[in-house]
Amino acid sequence: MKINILFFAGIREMFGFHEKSIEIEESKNSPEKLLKFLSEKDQGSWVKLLNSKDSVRVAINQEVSDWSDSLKDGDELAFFPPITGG
Amino acid sequence: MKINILFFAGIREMFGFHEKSIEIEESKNSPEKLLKFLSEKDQGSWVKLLNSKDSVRVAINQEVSDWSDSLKDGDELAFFPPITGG
Amino acid sequence: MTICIQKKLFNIEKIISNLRKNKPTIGAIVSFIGYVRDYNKDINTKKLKQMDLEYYPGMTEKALTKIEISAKSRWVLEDVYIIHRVGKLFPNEPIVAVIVASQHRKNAFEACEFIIDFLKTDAPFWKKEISDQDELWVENRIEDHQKKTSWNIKND
Amino acid sequence: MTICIQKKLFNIEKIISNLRKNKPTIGAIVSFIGYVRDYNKDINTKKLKQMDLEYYPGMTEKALTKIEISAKSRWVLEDVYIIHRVGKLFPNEPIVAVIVASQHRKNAFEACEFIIDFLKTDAPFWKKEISDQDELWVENRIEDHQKKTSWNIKND
Repeated sequence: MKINILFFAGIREMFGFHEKSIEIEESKNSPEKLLKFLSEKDQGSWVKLLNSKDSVRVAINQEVSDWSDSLKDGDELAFFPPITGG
Repeated sequence: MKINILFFAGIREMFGFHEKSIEIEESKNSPEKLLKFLSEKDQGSWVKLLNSKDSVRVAINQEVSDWSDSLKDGDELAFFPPITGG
Repeated sequence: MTICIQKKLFNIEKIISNLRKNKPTIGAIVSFIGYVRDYNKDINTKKLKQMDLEYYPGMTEKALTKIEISAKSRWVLEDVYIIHRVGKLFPNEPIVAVIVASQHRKNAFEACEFIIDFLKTDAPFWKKEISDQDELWVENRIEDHQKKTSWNIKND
Repeated sequence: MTICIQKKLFNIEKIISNLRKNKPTIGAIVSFIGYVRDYNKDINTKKLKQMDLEYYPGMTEKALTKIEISAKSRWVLEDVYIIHRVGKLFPNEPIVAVIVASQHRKNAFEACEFIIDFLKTDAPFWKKEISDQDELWVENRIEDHQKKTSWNIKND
Protein backbone atom coordinates (compact mmCIF):
# COMPACT_ATOMS: atom_id res chain seq x y z
CA MET A 1 0.00 0.00 0.00
CA LYS A 2 1.01 3.62 -0.58
CA ILE A 3 1.41 5.99 2.39
CA ASN A 4 2.22 9.70 2.08
CA ILE A 5 4.33 10.74 5.08
CA LEU A 6 4.60 14.39 6.22
CA PHE A 7 7.10 15.83 8.71
CA PHE A 8 6.75 19.13 10.59
CA ALA A 9 8.88 21.54 12.63
CA GLY A 10 11.91 19.95 14.33
CA ILE A 11 11.11 16.54 12.85
CA ARG A 12 11.06 18.02 9.33
CA GLU A 13 14.45 19.59 10.01
CA MET A 14 15.84 16.31 11.34
CA PHE A 15 14.80 14.44 8.18
CA GLY A 16 15.76 17.30 5.88
CA PHE A 17 12.55 17.03 3.89
CA HIS A 18 8.87 17.76 4.41
CA GLU A 19 7.23 14.86 2.57
CA LYS A 20 7.98 11.27 1.60
CA SER A 21 5.78 8.88 -0.30
CA ILE A 22 6.42 5.20 0.38
CA GLU A 23 5.20 1.82 -0.85
CA ILE A 24 4.94 -0.57 2.07
CA GLU A 25 3.48 -4.00 2.69
CA GLU A 26 -0.05 -4.27 4.10
CA SER A 27 1.16 -5.75 7.41
CA LYS A 28 2.74 -2.40 8.47
CA ASN A 29 -0.77 -1.07 9.05
CA SER A 30 -0.18 1.32 12.02
CA PRO A 31 2.12 4.31 12.56
CA GLU A 32 4.00 2.27 15.17
CA LYS A 33 4.55 -0.79 12.94
CA LEU A 34 5.53 1.41 10.01
CA LEU A 35 8.03 3.45 12.09
CA LYS A 36 9.62 0.30 13.58
CA PHE A 37 9.98 -1.23 10.13
CA LEU A 38 11.54 1.91 8.60
CA SER A 39 13.95 2.41 11.51
CA GLU A 40 15.25 -1.14 10.99
CA LYS A 41 15.37 -0.84 7.19
CA ASP A 42 16.60 2.73 6.62
CA GLN A 43 18.10 3.62 10.04
CA GLY A 44 19.20 7.28 10.37
CA SER A 45 16.48 9.75 11.31
CA TRP A 46 13.90 6.94 11.57
CA VAL A 47 15.78 5.52 14.57
CA LYS A 48 15.91 8.97 16.20
CA LEU A 49 12.18 9.40 15.58
CA LEU A 50 11.43 6.00 17.13
CA ASN A 51 13.58 6.85 20.18
CA SER A 52 11.74 10.14 20.78
CA LYS A 53 8.35 8.52 20.09
CA ASP A 54 6.88 9.67 23.44
CA SER A 55 7.19 13.32 22.46
CA VAL A 56 6.03 12.81 18.87
CA ARG A 57 2.41 13.21 17.77
CA VAL A 58 0.87 11.38 14.82
CA ALA A 59 -2.02 12.31 12.60
CA ILE A 60 -3.71 10.07 10.02
CA ASN A 61 -5.57 11.92 7.26
CA GLN A 62 -5.23 15.16 9.25
CA GLU A 63 -6.79 13.78 12.43
CA VAL A 64 -4.72 13.35 15.61
CA SER A 65 -4.31 9.58 16.02
CA ASP A 66 -2.77 6.91 18.22
CA TRP A 67 0.38 5.03 17.34
CA SER A 68 -1.70 1.87 17.11
CA ASP A 69 -4.46 3.26 14.85
CA SER A 70 -4.81 1.53 11.53
CA LEU A 71 -3.32 2.75 8.25
CA LYS A 72 -4.70 1.90 4.86
CA ASP A 73 -3.69 2.44 1.24
CA GLY A 74 -3.60 6.11 0.23
CA ASP A 75 -3.49 7.48 3.79
CA GLU A 76 -1.66 10.66 4.73
CA LEU A 77 0.46 10.09 7.85
CA ALA A 78 2.05 13.04 9.70
CA PHE A 79 4.71 13.13 12.40
CA PHE A 80 5.06 16.33 14.44
CA PRO A 81 6.20 17.65 17.82
CA PRO A 82 3.71 18.99 20.41
CA ILE A 83 1.76 22.03 19.23
CA THR A 84 3.02 25.51 20.19
CA GLY A 85 0.81 27.97 18.29
CA GLY A 86 -1.12 30.96 19.48
CA MET B 1 -25.13 76.30 54.41
CA LYS B 2 -24.72 76.24 50.63
CA ILE B 3 -25.41 73.03 48.66
CA ASN B 4 -24.91 72.66 44.93
CA ILE B 5 -27.52 70.23 43.57
CA LEU B 6 -27.06 68.37 40.26
CA PHE B 7 -29.73 66.46 38.34
CA PHE B 8 -29.12 63.82 35.67
CA ALA B 9 -30.99 61.97 32.93
CA GLY B 10 -34.76 61.66 33.50
CA ILE B 11 -34.55 63.64 36.74
CA ARG B 12 -32.79 66.52 34.97
CA GLU B 13 -35.56 66.50 32.33
CA MET B 14 -38.25 66.47 35.03
CA PHE B 15 -36.76 69.55 36.73
CA GLY B 16 -35.93 71.24 33.46
CA PHE B 17 -32.45 72.24 34.61
CA HIS B 18 -29.16 70.49 35.36
CA GLU B 19 -27.94 72.41 38.38
CA LYS B 20 -29.33 74.40 41.29
CA SER B 21 -27.42 76.10 44.05
CA ILE B 22 -29.35 76.55 47.30
CA GLU B 23 -28.87 78.15 50.71
CA ILE B 24 -30.40 75.96 53.40
CA GLU B 25 -30.37 75.80 57.16
CA GLU B 26 -27.82 73.52 58.89
CA SER B 27 -30.55 71.20 60.22
CA LYS B 28 -31.32 69.84 56.70
CA ASN B 29 -28.02 67.96 56.83
CA SER B 30 -28.88 64.82 54.80
CA PRO B 31 -30.20 64.24 51.26
CA GLU B 32 -33.41 62.87 52.79
CA LYS B 33 -34.02 65.85 55.11
CA LEU B 34 -33.18 68.29 52.34
CA LEU B 35 -35.50 66.62 49.83
CA LYS B 36 -38.40 66.49 52.33
CA PHE B 37 -37.93 70.14 53.17
CA LEU B 38 -37.81 71.24 49.50
CA SER B 39 -40.84 69.13 48.54
CA GLU B 40 -42.87 70.88 51.27
CA LYS B 41 -41.51 74.31 50.46
CA ASP B 42 -41.31 74.35 46.65
CA GLN B 43 -43.62 71.44 45.70
CA GLY B 44 -43.63 70.53 41.98
CA SER B 45 -40.81 68.27 40.84
CA TRP B 46 -39.46 67.95 44.38
CA VAL B 47 -42.63 66.09 45.39
CA LYS B 48 -42.28 63.77 42.38
CA LEU B 49 -38.63 63.16 43.27
CA LEU B 50 -39.55 62.32 46.87
CA ASN B 51 -42.29 59.93 45.71
CA SER B 52 -39.90 58.04 43.42
CA LYS B 53 -37.14 58.07 46.06
CA ASP B 54 -36.68 54.28 45.98
CA SER B 55 -35.51 54.38 42.36
CA VAL B 56 -33.36 57.49 42.80
CA ARG B 57 -29.64 57.35 43.60
CA VAL B 58 -27.78 60.08 45.49
CA ALA B 59 -24.12 61.06 45.40
CA ILE B 60 -22.41 63.48 47.75
CA ASN B 61 -19.24 65.04 46.39
CA GLN B 62 -19.24 62.52 43.53
CA GLU B 63 -19.42 59.44 45.78
CA VAL B 64 -22.52 57.23 45.84
CA SER B 65 -24.17 57.89 49.21
CA ASP B 66 -27.12 56.95 51.38
CA TRP B 67 -30.18 59.14 51.84
CA SER B 68 -29.19 59.51 55.50
CA ASP B 69 -25.53 60.45 54.93
CA SER B 70 -24.56 63.87 56.23
CA LEU B 71 -24.34 67.02 54.15
CA LYS B 72 -22.15 69.97 55.01
CA ASP B 73 -21.58 73.47 53.67
CA GLY B 74 -20.18 73.52 50.13
CA ASP B 75 -21.15 69.94 49.29
CA GLU B 76 -22.13 68.83 45.80
CA LEU B 77 -25.30 66.70 45.92
CA ALA B 78 -26.46 64.74 42.88
CA PHE B 79 -29.76 62.99 42.16
CA PHE B 80 -29.84 60.45 39.35
CA PRO B 81 -31.66 57.32 38.14
CA PRO B 82 -30.00 53.89 38.15
CA ILE B 83 -26.94 53.67 35.91
CA THR B 84 -27.37 52.30 32.36
CA GLY B 85 -24.01 52.80 30.67
CA GLY B 86 -21.81 50.41 28.76
CA MET C 1 -3.98 53.24 32.82
CA THR C 2 -6.14 55.47 30.64
CA ILE C 3 -9.73 56.64 30.86
CA CYS C 4 -11.34 58.39 27.89
CA ILE C 5 -14.82 59.85 27.88
CA GLN C 6 -15.39 61.33 24.45
CA LYS C 7 -17.96 62.20 21.82
CA LYS C 8 -16.03 60.99 18.81
CA LEU C 9 -15.72 57.48 17.43
CA PHE C 10 -12.67 55.40 18.34
CA ASN C 11 -10.43 53.00 16.44
CA ILE C 12 -9.56 49.90 18.44
CA GLU C 13 -6.53 49.09 16.28
CA LYS C 14 -5.00 52.52 16.98
CA ILE C 15 -5.70 52.32 20.72
CA ILE C 16 -4.05 48.90 20.93
CA SER C 17 -1.06 49.92 18.85
CA ASN C 18 -0.47 53.00 21.05
CA LEU C 19 -0.83 50.85 24.15
CA ARG C 20 1.79 48.42 22.85
CA LYS C 21 4.20 51.16 21.78
CA ASN C 22 4.60 52.09 25.43
CA LYS C 23 4.88 48.49 26.67
CA PRO C 24 6.44 46.11 24.13
CA THR C 25 6.49 43.30 26.71
CA ILE C 26 2.72 42.89 26.48
CA GLY C 27 1.94 39.35 25.32
CA ALA C 28 -1.85 39.25 25.47
CA ILE C 29 -4.62 41.75 24.95
CA VAL C 30 -8.28 41.09 25.64
CA SER C 31 -10.82 43.68 24.60
CA PHE C 32 -14.53 44.12 24.92
CA ILE C 33 -16.53 46.42 22.65
CA GLY C 34 -20.20 47.25 23.15
CA TYR C 35 -22.36 48.63 20.33
CA VAL C 36 -25.58 50.54 19.76
CA ARG C 37 -27.93 47.98 18.29
CA ASP C 38 -30.35 49.11 15.61
CA TYR C 39 -33.46 48.01 17.46
CA ASN C 40 -34.91 48.59 20.93
CA LYS C 41 -34.23 45.77 23.33
CA ASP C 42 -37.79 45.10 24.39
CA ILE C 43 -40.10 46.43 21.72
CA ASN C 44 -38.96 45.24 18.34
CA THR C 45 -41.58 47.16 16.45
CA LYS C 46 -39.73 50.40 17.19
CA LYS C 47 -36.75 51.40 15.11
CA LEU C 48 -33.90 53.08 17.01
CA LYS C 49 -32.84 56.37 15.42
CA GLN C 50 -30.39 57.74 17.97
CA MET C 51 -29.03 57.16 21.45
CA ASP C 52 -28.19 60.01 23.83
CA LEU C 53 -25.52 59.23 26.37
CA GLU C 54 -25.32 61.42 29.44
CA TYR C 55 -22.66 61.24 32.16
CA TYR C 56 -21.57 62.98 35.34
CA PRO C 57 -18.32 64.84 34.54
CA GLY C 58 -15.92 64.30 37.42
CA MET C 59 -17.76 61.48 39.15
CA THR C 60 -17.73 59.22 36.07
CA GLU C 61 -13.94 59.47 35.73
CA LYS C 62 -13.54 58.81 39.46
CA ALA C 63 -15.82 55.76 39.32
CA LEU C 64 -13.92 54.32 36.34
CA THR C 65 -10.57 54.94 38.04
CA LYS C 66 -11.84 53.12 41.12
CA ILE C 67 -12.89 50.12 38.99
CA GLU C 68 -9.48 50.05 37.27
CA ILE C 69 -7.65 50.18 40.60
CA SER C 70 -9.84 47.39 41.92
CA ALA C 71 -9.06 45.22 38.86
CA LYS C 72 -5.33 45.89 39.23
CA SER C 73 -5.45 44.82 42.86
CA ARG C 74 -7.02 41.46 41.88
CA TRP C 75 -4.97 40.57 38.78
CA VAL C 76 -1.44 41.21 37.56
CA LEU C 77 -2.01 43.48 34.56
CA GLU C 78 0.25 45.40 32.22
CA ASP C 79 -2.23 48.09 31.27
CA VAL C 80 -5.92 48.98 31.19
CA TYR C 81 -7.68 51.33 28.76
CA ILE C 82 -11.34 52.29 29.15
CA ILE C 83 -13.10 54.37 26.53
CA HIS C 84 -16.76 55.39 26.74
CA ARG C 85 -18.61 57.59 24.29
CA VAL C 86 -21.13 60.24 25.30
CA GLY C 87 -23.51 62.59 23.48
CA LYS C 88 -25.40 61.56 20.35
CA LEU C 89 -24.70 58.02 19.17
CA PHE C 90 -26.19 56.28 16.16
CA PRO C 91 -27.15 52.64 15.49
CA ASN C 92 -24.18 50.32 14.87
CA GLU C 93 -21.69 52.71 16.44
CA PRO C 94 -19.50 51.52 19.31
CA ILE C 95 -20.41 52.82 22.78
CA VAL C 96 -17.68 51.44 24.99
CA ALA C 97 -14.38 49.56 24.86
CA VAL C 98 -12.41 47.96 27.68
CA ILE C 99 -8.91 46.88 26.71
CA VAL C 100 -6.76 44.90 29.13
CA ALA C 101 -3.14 43.93 28.53
CA SER C 102 -1.31 41.32 30.54
CA GLN C 103 1.45 38.74 30.43
CA HIS C 104 -0.94 35.84 30.98
CA ARG C 105 -4.16 35.71 29.02
CA LYS C 106 -6.29 34.36 31.87
CA ASN C 107 -5.72 37.56 33.88
CA ALA C 108 -6.66 39.72 30.89
CA PHE C 109 -9.89 37.78 30.26
CA GLU C 110 -11.01 37.93 33.88
CA ALA C 111 -10.06 41.56 34.45
CA CYS C 112 -11.73 42.72 31.23
CA GLU C 113 -15.01 41.02 32.16
CA PHE C 114 -14.77 42.36 35.72
CA ILE C 115 -14.28 45.94 34.48
CA ILE C 116 -17.22 45.91 32.07
CA ASP C 117 -19.46 44.28 34.71
CA PHE C 118 -18.66 47.01 37.23
CA LEU C 119 -18.80 49.79 34.63
CA LYS C 120 -22.41 48.79 33.90
CA THR C 121 -23.46 49.27 37.53
CA ASP C 122 -21.02 51.74 39.10
CA ALA C 123 -20.03 54.30 36.45
CA PRO C 124 -22.64 57.07 36.10
CA PHE C 125 -23.75 56.93 32.48
CA TRP C 126 -27.35 57.08 31.31
CA LYS C 127 -28.74 56.03 27.93
CA LYS C 128 -31.78 57.47 26.22
CA GLU C 129 -33.17 55.63 23.21
CA ILE C 130 -34.75 57.83 20.58
CA SER C 131 -36.89 55.77 18.22
CA ASP C 132 -39.20 56.66 15.35
CA GLN C 133 -42.01 56.60 17.95
CA ASP C 134 -40.72 57.98 21.24
CA GLU C 135 -37.81 58.90 23.53
CA LEU C 136 -37.18 56.69 26.54
CA TRP C 137 -34.49 56.49 29.19
CA VAL C 138 -33.19 52.92 29.31
CA GLU C 139 -34.10 51.06 32.51
CA ASN C 140 -31.30 49.28 34.28
CA ARG C 141 -31.07 45.53 34.05
CA ILE C 142 -31.27 43.23 37.05
CA GLU C 143 -28.84 40.83 35.34
CA ASP C 144 -26.16 43.52 35.38
CA HIS C 145 -26.38 43.74 39.14
CA GLN C 146 -26.33 39.97 39.45
CA LYS C 147 -23.16 39.84 37.30
CA LYS C 148 -21.49 42.42 39.52
CA THR C 149 -22.50 40.61 42.70
CA SER C 150 -21.13 37.32 41.40
CA TRP C 151 -17.61 38.78 41.48
CA ASN C 152 -17.87 39.36 45.22
CA ILE C 153 -18.94 35.79 45.82
CA LYS C 154 -16.12 34.41 43.73
CA ASN C 155 -13.28 36.72 44.77
CA ASP C 156 -13.84 38.25 48.18
CA MET D 1 -17.52 31.86 10.96
CA THR D 2 -14.18 32.68 9.38
CA ILE D 3 -10.73 31.12 9.63
CA CYS D 4 -7.73 32.95 8.22
CA ILE D 5 -4.21 31.57 8.12
CA GLN D 6 -2.03 34.20 6.53
CA LYS D 7 1.46 35.65 6.32
CA LYS D 8 0.50 39.29 6.38
CA LEU D 9 -0.32 41.52 9.32
CA PHE D 10 -3.95 42.09 10.25
CA ASN D 11 -5.96 45.09 11.41
CA ILE D 12 -8.37 44.26 14.21
CA GLU D 13 -10.51 47.36 13.58
CA LYS D 14 -11.09 46.32 9.96
CA ILE D 15 -11.89 42.72 10.88
CA ILE D 16 -14.43 43.84 13.47
CA SER D 17 -16.02 46.40 11.18
CA ASN D 18 -16.43 43.80 8.40
CA LEU D 19 -17.87 41.35 10.91
CA ARG D 20 -20.42 43.93 12.04
CA LYS D 21 -21.36 44.96 8.51
CA ASN D 22 -22.78 41.48 7.95
CA LYS D 23 -24.54 41.30 11.33
CA PRO D 24 -25.69 44.69 12.64
CA THR D 25 -27.51 42.99 15.55
CA ILE D 26 -24.22 42.18 17.25
CA GLY D 27 -24.17 43.89 20.66
CA ALA D 28 -20.90 42.66 22.15
CA ILE D 29 -17.52 41.70 20.77
CA VAL D 30 -14.72 40.14 22.79
CA SER D 31 -11.35 39.72 21.18
CA PHE D 32 -8.04 38.21 22.17
CA ILE D 33 -4.77 39.15 20.47
CA GLY D 34 -1.46 37.40 21.11
CA TYR D 35 1.88 39.03 20.25
CA VAL D 36 5.50 38.11 19.57
CA ARG D 37 7.35 39.41 22.60
CA ASP D 38 10.79 40.89 22.08
CA TYR D 39 12.58 38.52 24.43
CA ASN D 40 12.80 34.75 24.84
CA LYS D 41 10.49 33.40 27.50
CA ASP D 42 13.04 31.48 29.53
CA ILE D 43 16.44 32.93 28.81
CA ASN D 44 16.31 36.68 29.08
CA THR D 45 19.89 37.19 28.01
CA LYS D 46 18.93 36.26 24.46
CA LYS D 47 17.33 38.84 22.20
CA LEU D 48 14.63 37.52 19.88
CA LYS D 49 15.22 38.50 16.25
CA GLN D 50 12.52 36.56 14.43
CA MET D 51 9.88 33.90 14.92
CA ASP D 52 9.12 31.26 12.29
CA LEU D 53 5.61 29.91 12.35
CA GLU D 54 4.97 26.58 10.66
CA TYR D 55 1.58 24.92 10.22
CA TYR D 56 -0.04 21.89 8.61
CA PRO D 57 -2.07 23.15 5.63
CA GLY D 58 -5.40 21.35 5.62
CA MET D 59 -5.23 19.89 9.11
CA THR D 60 -4.80 23.29 10.80
CA GLU D 61 -7.95 24.67 9.16
CA LYS D 62 -9.87 21.50 10.10
CA ALA D 63 -8.69 21.70 13.72
CA LEU D 64 -9.72 25.36 14.00
CA THR D 65 -13.10 24.64 12.42
CA LYS D 66 -13.64 21.86 14.95
CA ILE D 67 -12.82 24.25 17.83
CA GLU D 68 -15.24 26.87 16.46
CA ILE D 69 -18.03 24.31 16.10
CA SER D 70 -17.39 23.11 19.63
CA ALA D 71 -17.62 26.70 20.96
CA LYS D 72 -20.83 27.30 19.03
CA SER D 73 -22.36 24.18 20.56
CA ARG D 74 -21.62 25.44 24.09
CA TRP D 75 -22.56 29.11 23.77
CA VAL D 76 -25.06 31.14 21.73
CA LEU D 77 -22.78 33.19 19.46
CA GLU D 78 -23.38 35.56 16.57
CA ASP D 79 -20.04 35.04 14.86
CA VAL D 80 -16.48 33.80 15.36
CA TYR D 81 -13.35 34.95 13.52
CA ILE D 82 -9.98 33.27 14.02
CA ILE D 83 -6.86 34.65 12.39
CA HIS D 84 -3.39 33.13 12.81
CA ARG D 85 -0.24 34.30 11.12
CA VAL D 86 2.42 31.97 9.71
CA GLY D 87 5.88 32.35 8.18
CA LYS D 88 8.38 34.94 9.41
CA LEU D 89 7.14 37.09 12.29
CA PHE D 90 9.04 39.85 14.05
CA PRO D 91 9.05 41.08 17.65
CA ASN D 92 5.98 43.09 18.65
CA GLU D 93 3.91 41.81 15.76
CA PRO D 94 0.58 40.09 16.43
CA ILE D 95 0.50 36.30 15.99
CA VAL D 96 -3.12 35.44 16.55
CA ALA D 97 -6.54 36.98 17.08
CA VAL D 98 -9.78 35.36 18.21
CA ILE D 99 -12.85 37.56 17.81
CA VAL D 100 -16.21 36.44 19.17
CA ALA D 101 -19.48 38.31 18.67
CA SER D 102 -22.60 37.63 20.69
CA GLN D 103 -25.75 39.18 22.06
CA HIS D 104 -24.71 38.69 25.67
CA ARG D 105 -21.18 39.57 26.71
CA LYS D 106 -20.73 36.62 29.08
CA ASN D 107 -21.02 34.16 26.18
CA ALA D 108 -18.47 36.10 24.14
CA PHE D 109 -15.96 36.20 27.03
CA GLU D 110 -16.23 32.49 27.76
CA ALA D 111 -16.21 31.36 24.13
CA CYS D 112 -13.22 33.57 23.26
CA GLU D 113 -11.15 32.14 26.14
CA PHE D 114 -12.27 28.60 25.27
CA ILE D 115 -11.19 29.02 21.62
CA ILE D 116 -7.73 30.38 22.40
CA ASP D 117 -7.19 27.68 25.05
CA PHE D 118 -7.99 24.91 22.55
CA LEU D 119 -6.12 26.60 19.71
CA LYS D 120 -2.96 26.44 21.84
CA THR D 121 -3.20 22.67 22.24
CA ASP D 122 -5.19 21.34 19.28
CA ALA D 123 -4.35 23.45 16.22
CA PRO D 124 -1.10 22.31 14.55
CA PHE D 125 1.15 25.37 14.63
CA TRP D 126 4.80 25.33 15.65
CA LYS D 127 6.95 28.27 16.68
CA LYS D 128 10.69 28.60 16.21
CA GLU D 129 12.47 31.41 18.04
CA ILE D 130 15.47 32.83 16.23
CA SER D 131 17.62 34.86 18.60
CA ASP D 132 20.96 36.58 18.25
CA GLN D 133 22.48 33.36 19.64
CA ASP D 134 20.55 30.38 18.32
CA GLU D 135 17.41 28.92 16.72
CA LEU D 136 15.11 26.86 18.93
CA TRP D 137 11.70 25.27 18.48
CA VAL D 138 9.47 26.43 21.32
CA GLU D 139 8.54 23.67 23.79
CA ASN D 140 4.90 23.32 24.65
CA ARG D 141 3.68 24.54 28.00
CA ILE D 142 2.09 22.26 30.59
CA GLU D 143 -0.12 25.17 31.71
CA ASP D 144 -1.72 25.27 28.25
CA HIS D 145 -2.82 21.66 28.62
CA GLN D 146 -4.11 22.33 32.11
CA LYS D 147 -6.15 25.28 30.81
CA LYS D 148 -7.67 23.11 28.10
CA THR D 149 -8.47 20.31 30.55
CA SER D 150 -10.17 22.73 32.94
CA TRP D 151 -12.90 23.34 30.32
CA ASN D 152 -13.83 19.66 30.37
CA ILE D 153 -14.18 19.67 34.13
CA LYS D 154 -16.33 22.78 34.09
CA ASN D 155 -18.50 22.09 31.08
CA ASP D 156 -18.80 18.40 30.29
